[in-house]
Amino acid sequence: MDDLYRDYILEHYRRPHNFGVLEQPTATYEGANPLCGDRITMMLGIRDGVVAEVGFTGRGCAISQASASLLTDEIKGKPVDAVAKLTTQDLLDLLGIEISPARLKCALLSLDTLEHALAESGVAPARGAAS
Amino acid sequence: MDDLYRDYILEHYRRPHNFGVLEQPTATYEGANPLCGDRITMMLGIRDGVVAEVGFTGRGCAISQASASLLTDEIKGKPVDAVAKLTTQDLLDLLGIEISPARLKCALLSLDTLEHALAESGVAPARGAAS
Amino acid sequence: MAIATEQPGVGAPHGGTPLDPHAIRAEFPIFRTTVHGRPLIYLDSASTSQKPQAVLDAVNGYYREYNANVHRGIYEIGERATEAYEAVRASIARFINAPDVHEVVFTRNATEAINLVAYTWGRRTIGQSDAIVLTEMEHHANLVPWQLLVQEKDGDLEFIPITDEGRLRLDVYDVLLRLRPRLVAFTQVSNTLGTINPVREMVDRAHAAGALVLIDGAQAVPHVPVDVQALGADFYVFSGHKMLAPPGSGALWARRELLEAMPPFMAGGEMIREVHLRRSEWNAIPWKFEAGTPDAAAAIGFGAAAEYLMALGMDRVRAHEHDLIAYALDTLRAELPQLTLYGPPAAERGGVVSFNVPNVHPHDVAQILDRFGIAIRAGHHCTMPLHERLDLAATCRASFNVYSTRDDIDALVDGLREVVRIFGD
Amino acid sequence: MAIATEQPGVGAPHGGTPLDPHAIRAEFPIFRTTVHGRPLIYLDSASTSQKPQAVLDAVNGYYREYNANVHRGIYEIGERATEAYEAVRASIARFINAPDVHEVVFTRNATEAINLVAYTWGRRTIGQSDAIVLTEMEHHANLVPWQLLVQEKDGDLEFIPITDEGRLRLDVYDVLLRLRPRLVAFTQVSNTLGTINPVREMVDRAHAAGALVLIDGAQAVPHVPVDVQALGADFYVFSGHKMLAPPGSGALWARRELLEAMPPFMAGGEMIREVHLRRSEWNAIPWKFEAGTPDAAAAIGFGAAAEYLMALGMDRVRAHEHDLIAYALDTLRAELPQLTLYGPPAAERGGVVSFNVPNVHPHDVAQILDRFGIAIRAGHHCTMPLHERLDLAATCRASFNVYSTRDDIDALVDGLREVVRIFGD
Ligand SMILES: Cc1ncc(COP(=O)(O)O)c(C=O)c1O
Ligand SMILES: Cc1ncc(COP(=O)(O)O)c(C=O)c1O
Repeated sequence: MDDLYRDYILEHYRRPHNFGVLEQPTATYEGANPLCGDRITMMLGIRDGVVAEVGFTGRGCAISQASASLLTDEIKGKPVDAVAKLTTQDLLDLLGIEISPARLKCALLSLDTLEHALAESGVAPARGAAS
Repeated sequence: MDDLYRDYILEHYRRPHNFGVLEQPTATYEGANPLCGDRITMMLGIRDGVVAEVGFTGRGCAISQASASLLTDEIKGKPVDAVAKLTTQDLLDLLGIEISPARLKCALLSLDTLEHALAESGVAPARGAAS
Repeated sequence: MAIATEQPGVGAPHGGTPLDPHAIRAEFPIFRTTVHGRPLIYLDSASTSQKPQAVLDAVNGYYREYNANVHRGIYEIGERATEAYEAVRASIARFINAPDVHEVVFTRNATEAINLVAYTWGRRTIGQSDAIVLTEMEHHANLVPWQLLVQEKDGDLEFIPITDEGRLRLDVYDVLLRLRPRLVAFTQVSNTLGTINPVREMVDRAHAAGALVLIDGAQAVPHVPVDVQALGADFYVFSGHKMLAPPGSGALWARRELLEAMPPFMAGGEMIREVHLRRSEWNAIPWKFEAGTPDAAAAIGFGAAAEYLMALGMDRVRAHEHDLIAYALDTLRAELPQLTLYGPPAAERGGVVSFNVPNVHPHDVAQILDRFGIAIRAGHHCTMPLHERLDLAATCRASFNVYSTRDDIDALVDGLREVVRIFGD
Repeated sequence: MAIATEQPGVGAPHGGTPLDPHAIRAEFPIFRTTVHGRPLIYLDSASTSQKPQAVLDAVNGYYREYNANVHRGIYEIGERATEAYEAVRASIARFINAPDVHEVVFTRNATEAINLVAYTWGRRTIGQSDAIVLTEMEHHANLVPWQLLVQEKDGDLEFIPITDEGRLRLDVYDVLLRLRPRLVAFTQVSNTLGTINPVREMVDRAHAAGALVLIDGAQAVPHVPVDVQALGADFYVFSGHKMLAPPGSGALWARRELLEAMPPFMAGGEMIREVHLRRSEWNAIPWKFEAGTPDAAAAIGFGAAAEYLMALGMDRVRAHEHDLIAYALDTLRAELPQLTLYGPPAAERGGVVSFNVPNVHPHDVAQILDRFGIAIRAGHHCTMPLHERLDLAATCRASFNVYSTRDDIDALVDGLREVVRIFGD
């Protein structure tokens, strides 16, 4: 019945991809949305300018967790330069559902956390959220 | 045209009775209504339990000044005990006009000041305004 | 933490003829609105309440007929505005049984009222190592102002913990009182658990220990009869917008001696008696605390709301809400046994039911319910420390007011079934 | 003190097609009201303005269709309320040409905005012997909060005196700036004399001396185009209720760096990011300064009022009011030469004309005018020190807004003739 809770979103929520801890991350960042109680820890393994490995852990609503699952799928194996260029719109396109203003923070938590993790790796993200 | 500005009120305003300074007052009190800028100084000469002399000075609106003029007429020669019993209603009856809530303070300034002057003379007024 | 079982000896309140919530609802224009093509089922009254026509009429009457500043104009509409504004003070005094109308200070909301006390009474009274006792269930409004105060003054905060049923641990309270706190501040009714705290008993113990007491009545005034004298409070604060009045209205009640001894909070017009370039004298209470042009429109709506509730009868309001709470707890337990419900039994709670659906974040619950036109609150409800204590990131909360009906609860149950269906098991 | 003569080189403002105040007036429902059987002639707009239908509709639309708390609910009406509330911030930012919408903090009124700055920036910045420069023409709202601050911090207040024409003595201002004050705070437009102060020039001099500047825009925003960037202000405050919006609305604008460095004022819900029992983190600006449930209804009306004025065009509003002021000054001088008029010539003044009738107290003037349905203000207009400076107990003040007409002024002249007749000569 609900556009927001399409099957693939629920699927990513129930069985998130890339969920788990990396053994040797080159960067780790924990992002939180205290108002919602959403938390995501994003771990990157960057080698030769490529996101060779990525993992996340966390808890939160279906939107935030599905977003992290989809986002980590998207960046795995990509050059960090390309990853750093991801925009809010890119993430929303990945989700492919209409997000109301009240849920935007949930949807964007994964991207914000990723950008902080990139910044820790010395890569300046395009959106500048980590600055 | 206006009940409030009956001829006798304007007459008392223009030529107030008992206006002026007593030579040897037994009690003096200056009352003020800072919101309006109304001021009245009330002087009493009490001898043998009687208000033998009374005078006032001040400036302010027609209502406050006419009220002081009428009130001083009323109390002159009266026993202080009777004067101390004067009520808000007595003063409004003296004025004989309808006073709106916004002007009540103007009308009552003379009575408030009188009560403070009485209190200085050791007489407790009935309304207790001076307490 | 699960819902507690009914305590022996605590029964349902009695309030005479029951309210007819359907008739009441017809007086609230918003219920003619549809949301996503469905009628609005509003279950977030603890956040803010809807407004009856009587309140809207009072506000519009002011704007259309006598919009003027209060306490100023020597002209017809100005005097009418002043009279209406001050008449509200009398209504509010009656509503909480304040002994003296001049003890009622208008504020924007409960939050401002608490900050007012913290900035004036608090900054003058609290010194180094002085303790203030709060509870673990306080709304941020009755917590953060005290944090700021003790930070500035190097005082201490202590907290009465809660039991797993959401009751205050009065045994620990007694221990905390041995610290001889200057102030005990707590909510009469929890906005998250619904718990109605034993105010009178707590006030008596505080007074015996030499502390003053501030009661946060934000969630009490809409739901239970309040008598500040019977409660024995020193300060009592609440918001209008949760009790059918416009936002922007609220009140602090405090005993006259306290108000008179307190320095002013904000400064400006109205709160002064005399102003010179380098010194001023203050106006009498309550105006000493009402600097600047007040929100007369909100105040006039506030008075209309208090009159509306008094006409209904707060005993009957309480009985109606008790019925709804009992029905909600019973129905949710019977129809959706997998839910976790929080807080004490119906007889000890105001119009709030908090719960969680296993494995579904409250935001997702709320979002799906919204598609059915059902508005509930999801999150921490401005009680983050309470959620930390319960080890929860967030909860769902359904809350009621005079216009709520059993049909609303049935709709909620249907909506929650859909949540469970979408998210699977 | 008599009215000053027109200064050479200061001309009337130009604003394109003139406003049609009669058409505008038809949009204000209150003008269908009668007072003592006569149509209302409202000449107290500097105290509070009347509200157009567009503002009432915006407020009622909120109550009837999407009354909900803002920033909270994950449901349709809650999201709509939040969107409307934040859209107002954008309207207000445009209205004063703020560079960043998040620099607009909603307050109850100008008074609260000034107190906010005094309590946060002020208490952190002002130390012993630090000076704050004000003027002799300040409203109590821009005087008493600074008195409280310097009393607490043992700082100093200094005052720019006025000339007999009601202009600020900029020569003395230069001398005061040698004290290297931390803050210069003054009104853009005097609520008593109408004087429009040379803000930009004064700001430049203050900045050159190392002081920050707070502008009290309460009497400016309803009457003249305001551009906080062009003025160069650091803090700019104003009230909604004087600019056609509901009471309970107002704003503080300040530069982002200042707001970010300031500690919070009131504490509670909404202004926090995270709350623990003994510490909290603050929300981003502007919400850091908006504790508790805001008055969304008033805010929504505030936005509607700003949009209404921008649609009229503030240049045209200014031109209209300049015409009225010039007409009022000319007519009063010609028809009632015995009056004393105060303040500068029309080109240098906002929508205010203050005067006295010889030997008649302003209260009596106002009371008699009221019988003709004419509302003017009589008293000290919350500028007691200015009245002390002018050696006056009180003045009469007629003030205008977009709905004011020359007919109103003609009615005032007729009414004043009656005053003179009743009181004789
Ligand atoms: C228990 C309690 N206290 C205080 C408040 C604060 O009320 P307001 O936001 O109206 O100031 C609330 C409402 O959110 C509440 O539920
Ligand atoms: C110049 C000036 N400043 C400040 C204020 C205070 O405004 P408010 O009472 O809306 O806070 C006023 C209005 O009375 C004013 O005229």
